[in-house]
Amino acid sequence: GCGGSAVSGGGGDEAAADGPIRIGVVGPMSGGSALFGAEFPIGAELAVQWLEENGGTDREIELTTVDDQSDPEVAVAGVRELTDQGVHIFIGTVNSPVALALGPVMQQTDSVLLTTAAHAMEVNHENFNEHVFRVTDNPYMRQRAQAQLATEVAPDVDSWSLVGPDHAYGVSTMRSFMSGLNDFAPDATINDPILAPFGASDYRNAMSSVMSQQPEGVFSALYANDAVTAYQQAQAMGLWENTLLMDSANEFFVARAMKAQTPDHWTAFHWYHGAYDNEMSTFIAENYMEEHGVEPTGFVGEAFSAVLAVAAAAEAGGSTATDDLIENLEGLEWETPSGERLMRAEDHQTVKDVNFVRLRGCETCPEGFEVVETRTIDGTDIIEPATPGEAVDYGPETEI
Amino acid sequence: MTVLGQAGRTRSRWEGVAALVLVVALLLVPFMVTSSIMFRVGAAVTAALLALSLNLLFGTTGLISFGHAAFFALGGYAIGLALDAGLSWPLALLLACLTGPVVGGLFSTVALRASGIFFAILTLGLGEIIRIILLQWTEVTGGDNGLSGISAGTWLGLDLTDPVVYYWVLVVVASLGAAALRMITYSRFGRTLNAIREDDVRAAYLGVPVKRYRAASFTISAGFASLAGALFAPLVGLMVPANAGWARSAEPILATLLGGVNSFFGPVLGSGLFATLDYLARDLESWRIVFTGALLLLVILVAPGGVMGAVRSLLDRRRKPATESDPGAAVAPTGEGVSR
Amino acid sequence: MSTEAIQGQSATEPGSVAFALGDLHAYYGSSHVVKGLNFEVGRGHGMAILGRNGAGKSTTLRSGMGLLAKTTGTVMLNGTDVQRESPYKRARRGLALVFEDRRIFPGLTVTQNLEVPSQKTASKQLALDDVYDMFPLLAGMRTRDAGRLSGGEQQMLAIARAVRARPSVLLLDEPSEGLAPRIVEDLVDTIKDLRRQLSLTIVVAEHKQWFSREVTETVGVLASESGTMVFQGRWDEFDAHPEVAERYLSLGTNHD
Amino acid sequence: MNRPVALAAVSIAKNYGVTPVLRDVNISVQQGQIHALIGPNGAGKTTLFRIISGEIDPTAGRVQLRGDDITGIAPRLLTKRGVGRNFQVPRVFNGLTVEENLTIALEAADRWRNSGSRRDGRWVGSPRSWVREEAHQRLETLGIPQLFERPVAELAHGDRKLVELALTLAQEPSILLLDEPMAGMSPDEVLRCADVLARLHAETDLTVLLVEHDMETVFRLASQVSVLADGVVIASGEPDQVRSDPAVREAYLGKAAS
Amino acid sequence: MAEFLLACINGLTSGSIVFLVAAGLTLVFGIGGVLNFAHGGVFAIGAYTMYTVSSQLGASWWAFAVSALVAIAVAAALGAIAEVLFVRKFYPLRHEYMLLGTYALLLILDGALQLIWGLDPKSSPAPRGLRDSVDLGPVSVTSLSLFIIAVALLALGGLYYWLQRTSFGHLAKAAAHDRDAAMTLGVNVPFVLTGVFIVGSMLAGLAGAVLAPAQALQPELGNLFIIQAFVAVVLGGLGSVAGAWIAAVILGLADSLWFTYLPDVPQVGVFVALIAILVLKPTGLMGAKA
Ligand SMILES: Nc1ncnc2c1ncn2[C@@H]1O[C@H](COP(=O)(O)OP(=O)(O)OP(=O)(O)O)[C@@H](O)[C@H]1O
Ligand SMILES: Nc1ncnc2c1ncn2[C@@H]1O[C@H](COP(=O)(O)OP(=O)(O)OP(=O)(O)O)[C@@H](O)[C@H]1O
Ligand SMILES: [Mg+2]
Ligand SMILES: [Mg+2]
Repeated sequence: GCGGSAVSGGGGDEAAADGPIRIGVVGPMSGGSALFGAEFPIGAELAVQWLEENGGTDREIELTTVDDQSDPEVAVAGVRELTDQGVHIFIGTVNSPVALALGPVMQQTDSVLLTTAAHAMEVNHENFNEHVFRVTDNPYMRQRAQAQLATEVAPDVDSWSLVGPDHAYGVSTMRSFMSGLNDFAPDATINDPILAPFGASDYRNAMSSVMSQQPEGVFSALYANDAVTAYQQAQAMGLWENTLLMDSANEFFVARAMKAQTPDHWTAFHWYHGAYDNEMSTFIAENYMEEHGVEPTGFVGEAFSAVLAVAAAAEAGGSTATDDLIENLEGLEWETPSGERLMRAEDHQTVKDVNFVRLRGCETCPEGFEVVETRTIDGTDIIEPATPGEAVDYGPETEI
Repeated sequence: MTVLGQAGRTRSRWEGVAALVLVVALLLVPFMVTSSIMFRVGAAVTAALLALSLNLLFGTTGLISFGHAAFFALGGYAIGLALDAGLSWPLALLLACLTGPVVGGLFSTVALRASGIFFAILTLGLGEIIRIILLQWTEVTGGDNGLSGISAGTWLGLDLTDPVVYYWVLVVVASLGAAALRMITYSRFGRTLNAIREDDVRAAYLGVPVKRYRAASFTISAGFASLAGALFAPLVGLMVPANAGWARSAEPILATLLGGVNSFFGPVLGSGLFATLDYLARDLESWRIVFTGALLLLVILVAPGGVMGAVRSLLDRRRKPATESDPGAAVAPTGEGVSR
Repeated sequence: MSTEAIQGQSATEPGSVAFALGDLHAYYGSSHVVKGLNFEVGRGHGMAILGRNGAGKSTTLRSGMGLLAKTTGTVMLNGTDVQRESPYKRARRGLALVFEDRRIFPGLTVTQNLEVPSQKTASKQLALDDVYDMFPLLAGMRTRDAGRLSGGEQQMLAIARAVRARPSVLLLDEPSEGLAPRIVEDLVDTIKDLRRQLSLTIVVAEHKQWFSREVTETVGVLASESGTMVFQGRWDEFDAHPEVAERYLSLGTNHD
Repeated sequence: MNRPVALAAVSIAKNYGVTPVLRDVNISVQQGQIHALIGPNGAGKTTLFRIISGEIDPTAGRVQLRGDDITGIAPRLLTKRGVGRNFQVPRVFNGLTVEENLTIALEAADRWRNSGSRRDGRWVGSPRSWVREEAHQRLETLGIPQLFERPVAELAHGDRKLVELALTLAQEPSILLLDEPMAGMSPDEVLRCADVLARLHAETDLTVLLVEHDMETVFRLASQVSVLADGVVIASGEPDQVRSDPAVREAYLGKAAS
Repeated sequence: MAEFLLACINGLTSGSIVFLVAAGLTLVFGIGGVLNFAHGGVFAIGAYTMYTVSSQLGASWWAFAVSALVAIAVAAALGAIAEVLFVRKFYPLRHEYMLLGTYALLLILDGALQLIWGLDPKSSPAPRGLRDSVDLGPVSVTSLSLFIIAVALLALGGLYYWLQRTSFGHLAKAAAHDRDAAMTLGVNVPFVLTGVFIVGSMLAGLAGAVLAPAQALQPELGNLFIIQAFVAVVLGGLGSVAGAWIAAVILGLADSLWFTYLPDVPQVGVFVALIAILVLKPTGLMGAKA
């Protein structure tokens, strides 16, 4: 063939040193998960704008969006479409299977993926792949941080219930929290974790089980719609009246749905603008709020940070050829809205802060809920050791 | 009341020619398009094979399965695990193709207690059980993260990790599978299945062992579904539990209906159309489903017997004299007198 | 028409035509089955349609009822052309059809089947009890699921259901099929009674000629070859033309 | 002439719920006999017929085929033992053409017809040419060769009944169970059918159990007639004998008998 | 004991919700013969309408009632439009084409829902009286659960009465079973079938309205319930309203009890129950032979 050929070249071509840096933004742009995915292009564009305004890079950055429809097959097709067009740098992915499916594609097409939200611990462990980086926190560091937070904000809570979706992500998240409790609150009682169905319509049984354990604190790894349904159904049972709720990852999504009904809870953010007083943070928050009328979620910050990482690495190596890029991303320290981050060279996992925000319903607030308090925990001390290719070790007494 | 698509399926010569042309065109794909399109075509070929396998049940035997994706997924997971265990590609493929018949055979003993919509619901239940097991048996299947890194490796000097090589192999194997299915459909066995579809009681009173034939058709169909899955897995490199879900099971049914139930290649055409629709609508975000829905509606209203049905009636119309098909046309008196 | 169909003298006085087909053509998809049919039946009269298997008798009756997707020509019902009307409207104007394959509603009881006929018909319905009087066998099984009736019982139900709405024109497609000889005789009486009491007009397609002779005055012969009526006239006229039966009904060809 | 009993219903009773439909019915059909079963509507003829053909189970009693108990036998086994049947409402393979219908029947029969010796059915590809020829010839016998390529769904009622008969006969059964085979056929077709049956009977010693309301046919074909009324056999014997039985006239025949 | 009771009540609650969705389906599919995928879409739009109206009106009982009526009206309108413009055209087609046709409608409804309400989860306020728990002996049950169970029973009773005791029910069965035969008896079949479809859609709207306060509203809401509802309709025996209720409750209980007593086994309770029912009764719980 002469036009396009099915055999695609790698990222080491002429355009690597000058011309625009082309980045594919991959994520669910339709369907339920678009809630998260649609934040990526916004964050990425803000990053481009930021770089332009602050002279961050002398090369132009071109963004293209790929809707992965939360389906690995679609993601592979979409990403290949861009690699065919010479794009070899990708950021994004919400769903872990998509990130895991893209790993081999990155190798095959000699490209790089910076995942901004995929949670699977496998990304920097069992499935470690030279071409994939995680620019955000992973459940291990995040939930251990949350355990630490719990001992700080509620030292007298000493019996915990854990509830999460019955699959790999839920389990790894709960085990991480247990591991954290073991370290930071060794005397606390941890009840049998409750594995709730995933994507179900009914959480009454799971929440009834939680109630029957009569915990003082509840850690929940449920997310998005499932979390809203479960919290709502638990509320009618009166579960939240005197228990502390630690929500693993829902940022604003639960509160925006439940409004005044929102239970008082702590939730983890990839990045929360209110936790930082730096220019980038303010830049994102102001622009975002102007455009969308609400506060940005952490997903915006992660896409922003990912673009900055690419820019920084390209700057450092003077090239975006894949080999150079990988080399320069490894060990990269770069400035982000949540302060400086470090990309661990060994397993491509970022070391960064974890943000926690306490939210609760509020009848009189314009959005129906309010931010009560913000905490930030440094990830450096709680992150797992880099063991690329091997499973993460949660430590003793974390079996589920 | 019009009953569409009721005519028996007869083998027509152009089918064979069209199939040959299609296979050659598919083999030439890598020279003509980009790798992403090639990937999409490869995936569509596996979808078409899945739809063809389902149509042995649906179109030929008259049973709708709402759990067929389970066999597809089993084939995919099985080849993934087998390759991971170090088996060579052909062996792994063979093993994967056996999962369908083995599990399908077991399924059929349960599911064939019922028929019609009840059978369909039973297969739905069985399929969902498989999906849930794939989801929760994390140690083996990778749970919700899926079974990742599936790669066909090299075999006899053939580098199956090369997307183009793998694509060719996929097209060849899928075509052989389709040819085998076609042979089955037009065999004496297939004719007997047709009879069962039309009236199982009548067939039984002609001496046909109806249950055995249904079970055989289910088992064979499951086998080809797992073949489709086994070809699909190394293409994408990953299998997820959703591959076994009811939504996936609906796809081959919808594709078959779109293409035309009563034609052997209807499912192929339908799968191709669905793939094309997906491709065209890929950037429409929330509008995507509206677009797809509207186009499907259009097809149903314009071509109520599926696209193949429409093509056929167009051909028929061309063959018949206009006066015959047009009620408005003047009718030549054909009456004969009593006395001659 | 170039046919030289034998035309008997019309048995109806003009002006009192209850049911008439004019140049009726009926099609199944692209196959043209009835090709230019003309006949009329006077109010209170009866007409029999004869013809071999597949001659188009059922097709004629079904298209008279408006059940074929493709029909052209005119269908006159008590002076109105109803060709463009949907079957339920024709029914409400007083047309009724008994299908040859019965088409009772399984899943409904006998009484529920009898309650399906629309209340909105032109004339007042017969009381249920009157219907059961006509078909005493059915009276004993009012609450039985109609799908569980025997073949003959279903046939009776189909007829009962059609007369319930007190139609002015009743189309009967093989009404005696599956009925025991004695019941057939009863049916003859019932139909005669109905005709007398309600001045009912009937068109009947029936293979048992003696039955047709009992309940009708005129006869039409359909030929599948031409798709038209090749004979129309009174029974005595029919009998006067034995060649019609010979050629179009081939009675007796294989006989002894 | 006293020939062995081919088919016997012994003390059959059947209740639907609490309603008895058949009460202690005994019928035996001798080898080579055409045995007619007549009776008023709702007498239980079809019910008995379905019990004999294994479609439903009796509440009590047995069905015997040449002395073997076949009560509740699976349809296909019944067929293999040489019993063919039709249905009161004809059952044919609606979506297929007449030719395809017959092909299926002939190919199915190919496996045990002619005393078990397999004829050359072809497993792969289109049917062998003898199938087509035989199908055609069988339709010719029934007088409907012109319907060969028609989809059966489009056939007129009477023609469908003929096609069903052809399907049943394709099995070359030695015992034939027929439930109102002539209903809905034109007089011409009735005659032709009766001729076909009579010829088969003469040529192959066919045994027939016939349920039929067409008395002309019954009295012309049958050598034995049983009358069922209200679930019991009220008369059984030679046609003339039955015809003149006052009870039968009262329950069933009416004026037609005279 | 308390654990068992609670599991039963939770099962009954979720079964009741499934039944509410299934009620409209039994009518449209079990009786009308239309395998209506779009039902899920109508149901979801009903729930979102409930959300929109009730968040405007507040959390009083009358606001709840008014919003529910609006939801039902919107659903009825959608049903009418869908039937008259499209579904009607599917009747003459092969039965299976209903699947494709109503699936296409579902896609359009789902798409419309996403474009109108967006993708973020919503939660609809419950009226004050439905926000707390009631003590029932050893267990405390949310009043919302009791409310849902009660509405499901009311719907069951109403629908049962309508189908069994009014002639419309019989007409609907007749019209769906044999259009032509019904027409020759003077039944305005198109009207009856449109009526059935509209009532089915209204039931979907009711289900959406009742469910809204109990559940996060999300774009996939319809899909979440439609399959369970569909299964309940079939298991109940096509066309049997009581059967659908029993089936829905059995499935709910199976899920709930399995979760409570077999937490470490994959959660396949619903499907095991489904298979068990069909293996024992291959034509459904209350169904006549199909
Ligand atoms: N649904 C159909 N589609 C196509 N052709 C049909 C259909 N129904 C009937 N025909 C054809 O139309 C012709 C007339 O059929 P019709 O049923 O009217 O005959 P008939 O005179 O009533 O015969 P019978 O005495 O057997 O009932 C036949 O050739 C038949 O094959
Ligand atoms: N499943 C059933 N439930 C209840 N009653 C039934 C059932 N099946 C048949 N019956 C009744 O049993 C009686 C006998 O029915 P059967 O069909 O055997 O009669 P038949 O003698 O064949 O009559 P016909 O000559 O009218 O066909 C009828 O009254 C019928 O209503
Ligand atoms: Mg007819
Ligand atoms: Mg009978």
